[in-house]
Amino acid sequence: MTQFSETTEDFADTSESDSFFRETVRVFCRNRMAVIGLILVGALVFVAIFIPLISPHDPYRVALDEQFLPPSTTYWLGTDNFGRDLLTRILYGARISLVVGIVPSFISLVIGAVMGIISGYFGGKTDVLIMRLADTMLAFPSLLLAMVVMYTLGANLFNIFIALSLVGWAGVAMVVRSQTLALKEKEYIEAARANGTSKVTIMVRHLFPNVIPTLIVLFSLSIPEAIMWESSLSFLGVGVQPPEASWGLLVAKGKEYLFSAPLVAIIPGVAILVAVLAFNFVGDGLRDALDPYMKD
Amino acid sequence: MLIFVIKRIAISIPVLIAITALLFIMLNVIPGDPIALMMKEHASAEVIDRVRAQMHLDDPLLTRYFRFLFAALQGDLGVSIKLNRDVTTLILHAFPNTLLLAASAAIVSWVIGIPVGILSAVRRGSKLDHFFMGFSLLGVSMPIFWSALLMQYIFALKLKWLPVSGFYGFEYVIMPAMVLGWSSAGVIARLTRSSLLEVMRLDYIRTARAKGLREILVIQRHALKNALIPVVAIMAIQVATLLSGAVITEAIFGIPGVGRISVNAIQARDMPLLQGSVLFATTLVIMGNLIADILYSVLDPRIRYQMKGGSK
Amino acid sequence: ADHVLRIAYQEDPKTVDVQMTQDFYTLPLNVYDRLIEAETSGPGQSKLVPGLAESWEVSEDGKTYTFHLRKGVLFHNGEELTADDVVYTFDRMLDPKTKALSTDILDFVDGARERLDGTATTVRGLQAVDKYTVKIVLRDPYAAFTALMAAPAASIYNRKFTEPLGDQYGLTPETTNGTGPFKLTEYNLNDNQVLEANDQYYRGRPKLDQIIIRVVADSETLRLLFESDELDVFDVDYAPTQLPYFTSSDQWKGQVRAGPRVGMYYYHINQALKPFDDVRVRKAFQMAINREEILQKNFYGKGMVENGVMPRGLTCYAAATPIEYNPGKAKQLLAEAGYPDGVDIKLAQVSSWSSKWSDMNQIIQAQIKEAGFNVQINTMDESAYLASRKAGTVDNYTQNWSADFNDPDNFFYTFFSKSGTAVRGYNNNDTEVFAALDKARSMTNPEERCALYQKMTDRIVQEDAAWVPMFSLDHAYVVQPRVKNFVVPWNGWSDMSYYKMEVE
Amino acid sequence: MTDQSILLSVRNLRTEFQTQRGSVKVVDGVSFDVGRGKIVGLVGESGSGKSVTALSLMGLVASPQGKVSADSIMLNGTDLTRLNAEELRRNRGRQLSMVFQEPMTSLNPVRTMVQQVGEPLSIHTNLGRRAIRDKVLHMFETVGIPEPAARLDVYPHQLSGGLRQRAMIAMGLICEPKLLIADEPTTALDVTTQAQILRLMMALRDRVGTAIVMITHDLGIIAEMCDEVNVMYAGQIVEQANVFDLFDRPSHPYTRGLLASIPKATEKRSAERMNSIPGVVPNLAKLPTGCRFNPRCGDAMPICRVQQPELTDLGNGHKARCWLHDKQGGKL
Amino acid sequence: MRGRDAHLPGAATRTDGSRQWSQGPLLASRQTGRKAVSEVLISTDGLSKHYPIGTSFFGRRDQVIRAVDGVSLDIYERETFALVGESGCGKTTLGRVMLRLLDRTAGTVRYRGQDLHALNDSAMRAMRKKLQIVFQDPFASLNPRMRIKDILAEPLRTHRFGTEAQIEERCGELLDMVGLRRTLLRRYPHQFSGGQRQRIGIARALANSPEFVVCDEAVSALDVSIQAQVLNLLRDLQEQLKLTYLFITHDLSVVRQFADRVGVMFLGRMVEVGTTEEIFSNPRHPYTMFLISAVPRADPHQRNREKPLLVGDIPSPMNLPTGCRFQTRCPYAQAICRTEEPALSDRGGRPVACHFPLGL
Ligand SMILES: Nc1ncnc2c1ncn2[C@@H]1O[C@H](COP(=O)(O)OP(=O)(O)OP(=O)(O)O)[C@@H](O)[C@H]1O
Ligand SMILES: Nc1ncnc2c1ncn2[C@@H]1O[C@H](COP(=O)(O)OP(=O)(O)OP(=O)(O)O)[C@@H](O)[C@H]1O
Ligand SMILES: [Mg+2]
Ligand SMILES: [Mg+2]
Repeated sequence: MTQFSETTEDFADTSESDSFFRETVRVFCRNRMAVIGLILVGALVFVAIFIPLISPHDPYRVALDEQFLPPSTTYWLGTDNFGRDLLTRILYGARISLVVGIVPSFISLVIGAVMGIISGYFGGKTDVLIMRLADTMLAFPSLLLAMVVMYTLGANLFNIFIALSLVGWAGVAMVVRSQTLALKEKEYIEAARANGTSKVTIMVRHLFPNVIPTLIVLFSLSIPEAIMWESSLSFLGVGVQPPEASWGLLVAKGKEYLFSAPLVAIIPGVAILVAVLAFNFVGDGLRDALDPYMKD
Repeated sequence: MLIFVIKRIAISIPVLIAITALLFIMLNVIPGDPIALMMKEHASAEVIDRVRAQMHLDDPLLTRYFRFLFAALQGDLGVSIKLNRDVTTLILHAFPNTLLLAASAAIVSWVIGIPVGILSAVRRGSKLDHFFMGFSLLGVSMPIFWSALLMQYIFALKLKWLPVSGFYGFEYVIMPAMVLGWSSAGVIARLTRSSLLEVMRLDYIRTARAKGLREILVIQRHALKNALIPVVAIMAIQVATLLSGAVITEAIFGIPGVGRISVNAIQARDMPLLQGSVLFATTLVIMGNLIADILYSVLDPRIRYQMKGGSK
Repeated sequence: ADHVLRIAYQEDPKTVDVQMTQDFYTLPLNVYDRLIEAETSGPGQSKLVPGLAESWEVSEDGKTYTFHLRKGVLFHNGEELTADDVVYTFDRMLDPKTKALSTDILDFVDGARERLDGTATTVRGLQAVDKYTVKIVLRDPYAAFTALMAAPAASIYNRKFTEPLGDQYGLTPETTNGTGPFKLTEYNLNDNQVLEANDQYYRGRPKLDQIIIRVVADSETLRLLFESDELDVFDVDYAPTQLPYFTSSDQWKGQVRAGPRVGMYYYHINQALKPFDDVRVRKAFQMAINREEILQKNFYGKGMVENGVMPRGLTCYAAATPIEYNPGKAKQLLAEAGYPDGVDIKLAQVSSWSSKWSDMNQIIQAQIKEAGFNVQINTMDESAYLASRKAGTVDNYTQNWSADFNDPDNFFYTFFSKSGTAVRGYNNNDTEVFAALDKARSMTNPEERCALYQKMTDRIVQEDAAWVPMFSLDHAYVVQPRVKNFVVPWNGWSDMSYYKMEVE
Repeated sequence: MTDQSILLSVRNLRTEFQTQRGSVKVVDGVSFDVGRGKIVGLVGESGSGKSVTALSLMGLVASPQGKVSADSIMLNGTDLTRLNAEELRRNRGRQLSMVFQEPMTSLNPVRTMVQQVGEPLSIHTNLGRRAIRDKVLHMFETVGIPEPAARLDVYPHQLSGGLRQRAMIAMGLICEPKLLIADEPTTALDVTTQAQILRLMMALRDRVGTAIVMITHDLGIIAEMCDEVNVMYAGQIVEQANVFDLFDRPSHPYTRGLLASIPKATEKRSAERMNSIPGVVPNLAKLPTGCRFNPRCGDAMPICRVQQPELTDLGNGHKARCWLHDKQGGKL
Repeated sequence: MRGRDAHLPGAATRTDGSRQWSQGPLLASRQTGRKAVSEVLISTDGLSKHYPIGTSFFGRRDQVIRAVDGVSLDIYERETFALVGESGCGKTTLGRVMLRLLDRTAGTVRYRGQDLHALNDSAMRAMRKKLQIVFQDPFASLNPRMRIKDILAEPLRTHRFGTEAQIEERCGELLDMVGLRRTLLRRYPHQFSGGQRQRIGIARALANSPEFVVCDEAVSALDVSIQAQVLNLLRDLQEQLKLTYLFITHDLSVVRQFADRVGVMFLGRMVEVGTTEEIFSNPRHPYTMFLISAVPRADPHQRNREKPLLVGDIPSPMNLPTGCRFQTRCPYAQAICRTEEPALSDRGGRPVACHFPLGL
C-alpha cells in the first residue's frame, strides 16, 4: 500500500548491531580482564578434555619409592605422597573441578529458572509456596545443608551434584522471579495476553528468552562458587573422594605435608584461586556486557 | 513497626518447621544408626539394640518427628544422643562464640568492604580501583581453609603476633574474624562499588551536582545512603554465608561454636543436636533478614512509610 | 600453678563417666583409680600392680576373686572409699538404666547377664564382704579377669556422690568424682578441660599442679600450637605425616618420644561376600599386599610387620609364620579360584576417618592390582558403614586395634568369637575356633593357654586366611624440653595417666 | 556582542560523546544569546540535543565519555570556558541553576525536602541551619506550595508530582541565580498542573528577574511563554527567532513541518489527514551528508544533499539554516 | 447530529441503584460524511476496579485504590471514543478491564451483548481475536528477543490462522498495511525507530482482524512529527478495516483532531461524555473546562488570553473526598458538592456528573 508514502526506510541503527549477540561480544571483548578470564577458562577446558593425551603420567599410580620428589624435568612440579606427578594430578583435578562447577550450577540454574518463572508469573499461592521453599533453602546455612546431604547420601561426585544443586537453586529462583515480575509488567507480555497466548507459551517464548542473559551471568558466577563449595566439602572430607583428584581434596591432603612439601598444598590452592578468578572475570565481563545500563 | 516485626517472625515459623522436617527426613530415610555410631567398635549388637529402644529411636518416623516438634514448640529441643546433654544448654553455650565470631567477621567485612567499594567506585577505572577489586576478588576466590592456614603460619608461627588457635580473649578473635571476614569483604566491596556506580547514574545525583555541590559531598550526602541500601540487603545472605564459613573456621581455630556442634551432630547422626543447631543457625539467618529489613527501612524512607501501614 | 602440662586432643571426650564412653580415656585414667592398675614396665610391656585393691586372691576354681581395699583412700569429695562403692560401681554399669557401654568386661561376673537383661535387680556375684573387702564371683573361670579390672572402664565411683546424679554424672566438674591423682576443675565442651592435682592422692600428690587439655580438631593447627609453644606434647598420631619433619628437625629430634604399641593394623575380610568366600582368594589378597613397603614408605618404617592375630608386646605373643608377599603367586591363586582375568572387589572407606585409612586403601588398591584385584573404594559415612557391618555386608576395610587390657582374649574374642565375627562382618564361621576361644578364656595354665592362642593364630591367618595382619606401629610423641618423665604407655594409646609426669 | 542586556552568550558549543561505535557529535556548533530577564526557548524533537546543550552549559556532561568545547560561553561577563572545574562548580546553583524533567527521580528519595531545597544555600552562603530553613519556607510560599511549613520535613515520595516540581523550582531559584535552565520541567505533569507551573515560572521571572532557558518539545509551551526561540534539529540550531516571527513566518522547512503537524486543540477536526513530516529523526551516529534535514525535506535541492547550510540571518534577528535562504539560492 | 433519539435508552436503573443516564447514542457523523453507525459494540455497566494496597497482619486487605469506580459507558461500532483525564484517573485500568486483561471488581462489560467477564477461559481466548490493544511505549511493547516475523505470527499461531506459509504471507500483508517493507520481517525490534515500532505494534493488534482496538496512549511517546504519521495510519486503518477505537490519551489536542466522542474521567469516575465538538466548544463539567483551557496553544498571539487555572493537585485515589470528587479543586463548589456525589446524568442533553453544570 503505497499510500503511506510518509514512511521512508530509514532505520534507527541497522547496519552494525544487528544482533544482540554480536553487541554483547563486542562489549565483552573490550573488558581486558574478562578476555583474560575467558582465555584462562578456555585453557582450563582444553586441559580438562585433553589431559589424558597430554600428560605422560598416570594420575592414580602409586609409586611409594618416588614420594615427594622435587620438581624435575619428568615431574614438573614434583610428586606427592604416593609418588604421583603433582602436575598431572592438578590437571586431572581441573576435570573434576570443572564438572563440579558446571553440572550443579546448571542443574540449579534449570530448577531455579523454572521455579522463578513459574513463581513470578503465576503469583498468588504458587508464588507463596515456591518462595517459602526458596526462603527455607536460603535460611538453611548452605554448608550444613550440603554436609547433611553428603553424609546421608554418601560422599561421591553424583551426590555433590545433588547437594550443590539443592544449595544453589533457591538463589537463582529468587533472581529469576524478581526479573519475571519486572518483565511481567512489560507491555509485550500484556500484548501476548491480549492475543490469547497461553501461559505456557508466554513463559517459554517471552519470559524465558528474556531471562537468559541473567541466567548466563548467574551461571558463570555460580561455577566458581560451586568450585569453592566442592573444595570446602572435600576439605571437610565429605566431597570428592580419593584417589580422585579434586583441587579441594588436593589442598586438604597437601595441607598435611605443608611443612615438608609445601608445593603439594600450595599449587592446587593456586589452581583454585586462578580458576575461580578466571570464572569471576568472565562472569563480571558477561554481566557488564549483558547489562543494559552499560550499553550506549 | 512492632507489628511488622511480629509479622515477619510469624512468617518465618513455617520456614523453621519446613527445615526441621527436611532435616528429619534426610537423616532418617538413609540407613545409619546413631547408637551404633555412638558405641563404635566395642559394643555388641545387643547393647546397641537395648540402648536404641531405651531412647525411643525405634518408634516410627512420624511419631518421632511429631514428638520432637511438639517438644520444640514448647521450647524443649531434647537431649543430645551423643553428648547426653540438654540441646538448648549446649547451644546456648556455643552460640555466643559463633555469634562473636560471625559478628566480628561481619564487622571486618564491612569495615574493609564498604570503604574499599566506595573508593573503587569513586576512582573507577584507576589503578587503585583495579588493585582493590583484584584484592576483593582474591578474597572471594580464596578458600577459607586455605587463607586460615596461611594466616596461622604467618601471624602465629612466624611473626608470633597472634595465638594460633583457641578462643580465650580478644587476640584470639582477630585471626578467625579476618579469615572469615575477608571473603565477605570482597563480596561487599564489589557490591558497594557496583551499587554506588549505579546510583551515581541517577538523576538526583545530577541535581546535586547542578547545585554546585562538591563531588565528595555529592557522594557522601546523596549517593552513599542510597547505594548502601542493597548492601544492607545482602546482610541476611551474609549471615548464612558467615555461618557456613564458621563451620570451617571454628574447626581450624578451635572455637567451641555452633558450627562444631553441628558437624559433630551430622557425623554422629545426633538428630536432636542437629535439629537444635540448625534451628538456631536458621533463626540467626532469619534474624539477619529481619535486621536487614529494619535497616532497610531506616535507610529508605519510602519503605519506612510503607511499614507504618500505607501512605496517606 | 607452677607446673602445668598443656596437651590437646582432636575430639571432645563429651563425658568423664567412663562407663559411657569407649573412646576417651584420658580423663578417666587421671581422675579415677581402678582396683588393679596396668603399669607400663618397659616399651610395650606392662605389669599389673595393686591399685585401690591392696591385694587380691583367686579361689582354686578360678571363679572367686577377693579384693582387699586400701584403707583411707579418699574421693575428691572427701568420702572414703569402701567396698560398697566398688559393688555400686559395677552394679551401676550393669544396670540397664545406665546404658553403659563396656559391660562386656563384667560379662563373666555371676548374675551380670540377668542384671543387664533386667531380670534381676542385683548382681549375684558382687558382694561387699566388709567395709574393705569385695568378693566377685564369676560364672566361669576367666583367666584375664585381673587384666580386665585394670581396664579404664573398671574405674571406681563413689556411690553417695554418683547415685543421685543419674545420667548427668560426669558431664561437668561438679558432677565428677574419683579417687585419682587429678581432680577435674573445668570442662568447656569442644574447648578445654582443666585438671588440678589431688593433694590427698593415696600414692602421693602428683608432680604436676595442673593439666590443661585443649580440644583442637585440625591437625595442622595442633602442630602449629605445639611449635609456637602453646602445647607441651604433640601426639604424632594426630598428624602422622608430620613425623619425618620432627625426626629430622634439629630442634625437635631429641624431643621425640616413641614406643611400641600393643596394637595392630589389619585388613578385614568379609567371607560372606564373593569372591572372598574362597580361601584362595583370601590368600591371594594376603599375598598381594606389600606390607613392608607400606610400613616403610607410608609410616616411615616406625614399626614392625605382623603376621599373627596378636601384636608384639601382648601376653602370649610369639612370632607367627610370615605371610609371603608374592603378587605372582597371588595371581595364580586367583586363577585357580576361577578369576584368571582378575576380579573386581570393593574396599570400604569411611569418609570421616583420618586420611591415613584412605591412604592405606589407595596404596593397596595400587599394589594388589598387580595380582589382579581391581579395587573400587567405596566411600560411606560411618553410620552407613556400621549399619552394613552389622548387617554382615560390609566390604573389606582396614583398621587398627590396640589392647584395652593385656590379654590375647582382647584380640581373638573381639574378632573371631561367634559373636565377634558376625558383629564385625568377618563371617569366619569356624566352630573349632569358637570352641577354642571359649575354652581359652577359662584356662588357668598360662603356657597351655598361650599355646592354644598360637595355634589359633595359625588356623586363622594361615589356613583360613581370615584376615590380613599388617603391622604394629610405634607411637611417637614430641614433647617440649621442659617435659620430663614422659613414658609412652604400654598399649601405645594416646590416652594415658599423667601421674608420674613432670614439667619444669 | 557586549551588549549589557545580554546575560548569556553561547558561541559555537560542541559536545561529543565517546561511544562504543566511535565518537558522536551530539551538539554541533550551537550559538545563541539570552537577554536578561528573558525566556528563551530551546525546542526540538527527542534526541536533538537539547538536554545535552543544557548540561554542557552547566558543566555537567558526564566525563570522560563526554567532551564539551565552545568558542565562548559568556555568562554575566564571565567566560565559563575559561573557568576551571572548581570555579565552574561555584557558579552552579548560584549564577545558573537547572530544573530537570523528572521531578520524581531528580530528587533524592532519602533526604527531606528542606535538606535538598536548602542545599544550594548551604553550599554557596554561610547561612546557618535556621536561616536556611526560613529561606526554604519562604521559597516554598513563593512557588505556591500549600502548607509550606508542613512540607519541609517530608520526603519527596510524600509529595505529588506538581509539588515536587515546584520544590525543584524553589531549589533552582533559592540562590537567586541570574539564569535558570529548565529542561522540560512540565513534561511529566498533567496539563492542569503544567499550566500552574508555567504560570509560576513566568511570575517568578517577572518578580525576580531571572532569565530562563526553557527546553521543551512542545511548541504550545514555547508559544505561551517564550520571548525568543531556538529550534534544534540533530544537534544543530536550524532556526532562531523572536517567538512571533517564528510562528508567523517559520522559515526552515523543519519548523514549518513541525508547526503543521501539531494537532490543535482549538481547531475543529479537519477532514484531511493530519500533516506530518515523513521519515524518522536521524541517528546522530549516521547523519546524512549535506543538510541534516534533507532526507525528510519536501523542498530539498541538489545542494542540500552535499553541503551543509549555514545559519543565515533573515533580518530582525531571525535566522534559519537552510539553502532556501542562501544568497546564492542554493546553487551548486 | 442525527439518530440521537433513536437510541435513547432513557433513565435506567444502574447496578449501584442511582439513576443514571447512558450517554447519548452516537451520532457518528463525521464531517467526512461517512455513514453513521449506531450499533453498540461494547458497553460497560457499573464497572469498577479496585486495587488492594497493603495487607494487614492476617492478610486482610486494608485499603483499596478505586482506580475505576462505577463506570457505565457505550461505545458504538466504528467510532473513535477518546478517554481523557489526568494521570492516575483510571484510563488505562478501564481499558484493560474492558478487554478483561484485568479482572473487574464489580459491574459488567458486554461485547455485542455478551458479558466478557462471564466467559470461560477458552471462550475468552477465542474472543480475544476481536479485542485488541496498542500500547504506549514503543520500546517496551515488542519483545526484544523476537524477530518481527515471530511477533506478528504469534497471535496468528495462537488462533490457528493457517499453515506456516499462510502465516508468513499474512505477516507480509500486515507490514504492508502499516506501511513497512516486507523485507523487514527478519529484523529485531531494536533496529527500528519509535514510530516504526509503533506501526509494528499496530500490525500485531490487527493480525487477527479485530473489531475493537484500545489505543492506550498509542502516540504519546512519539515525537510530534511522527505522531501525525501514526495518527493518520490509525485513521486510514479504521476506515479500511471498520475498526472501533477506544482512544486513551491525556493529550487534548490529539483528541480534538482524532476522536468522534470523548469521555472525561476524573478519579475513577466518568464526569462528562459527549461528542468531541460538544466537549470542546461547550464543556459542561468544570473539570472539563479547566482541562481544555489549560492546554497550551501553539500561537503566541493568544498567549495573553484569559486562562482560568485550577489550584491544587488531584486528591489521592486512596482517600477520596466526600461528595463530588472534584469538589476540593472546584471554584464553583457549594455545600451540596461536599456531601453528595453527583451521578452521571443528562444535563442539557449530555451526561454530566455535576450538580452545577456550566452553561446551563
Ligand atoms: N552520556 C551520553 N553518551 C552518549 N550519547 C549521549 C549521552 N547523553 C546523550 N547522548 C545522546 O545525545 C543525543 C541528544 O540527547 P539529548 O538528551 O540532548 O536529547 P534531547 O533533545 O534532550 O531529547 P529528549 O527530548 O528526548 O530529552 C541523543 O542521541 C543521546 O543518545
Ligand atoms: N497494579 C496496581 N496496583 C495498585 N494500584 C494501581 C495498579 N495499577 C494502577 N493503580 C492505580 O490505579 C489508579 C489508576 O491507574 P491507571 O493506570 O488506570 O491511570 P491512568 O489514567 O492510565 O494514568 P496515566 O495517565 O498515568 O497512565 C492510579 O492511582 C494507580 O496508581
Ligand atoms: Mg532531554
Ligand atoms: Mg495509563
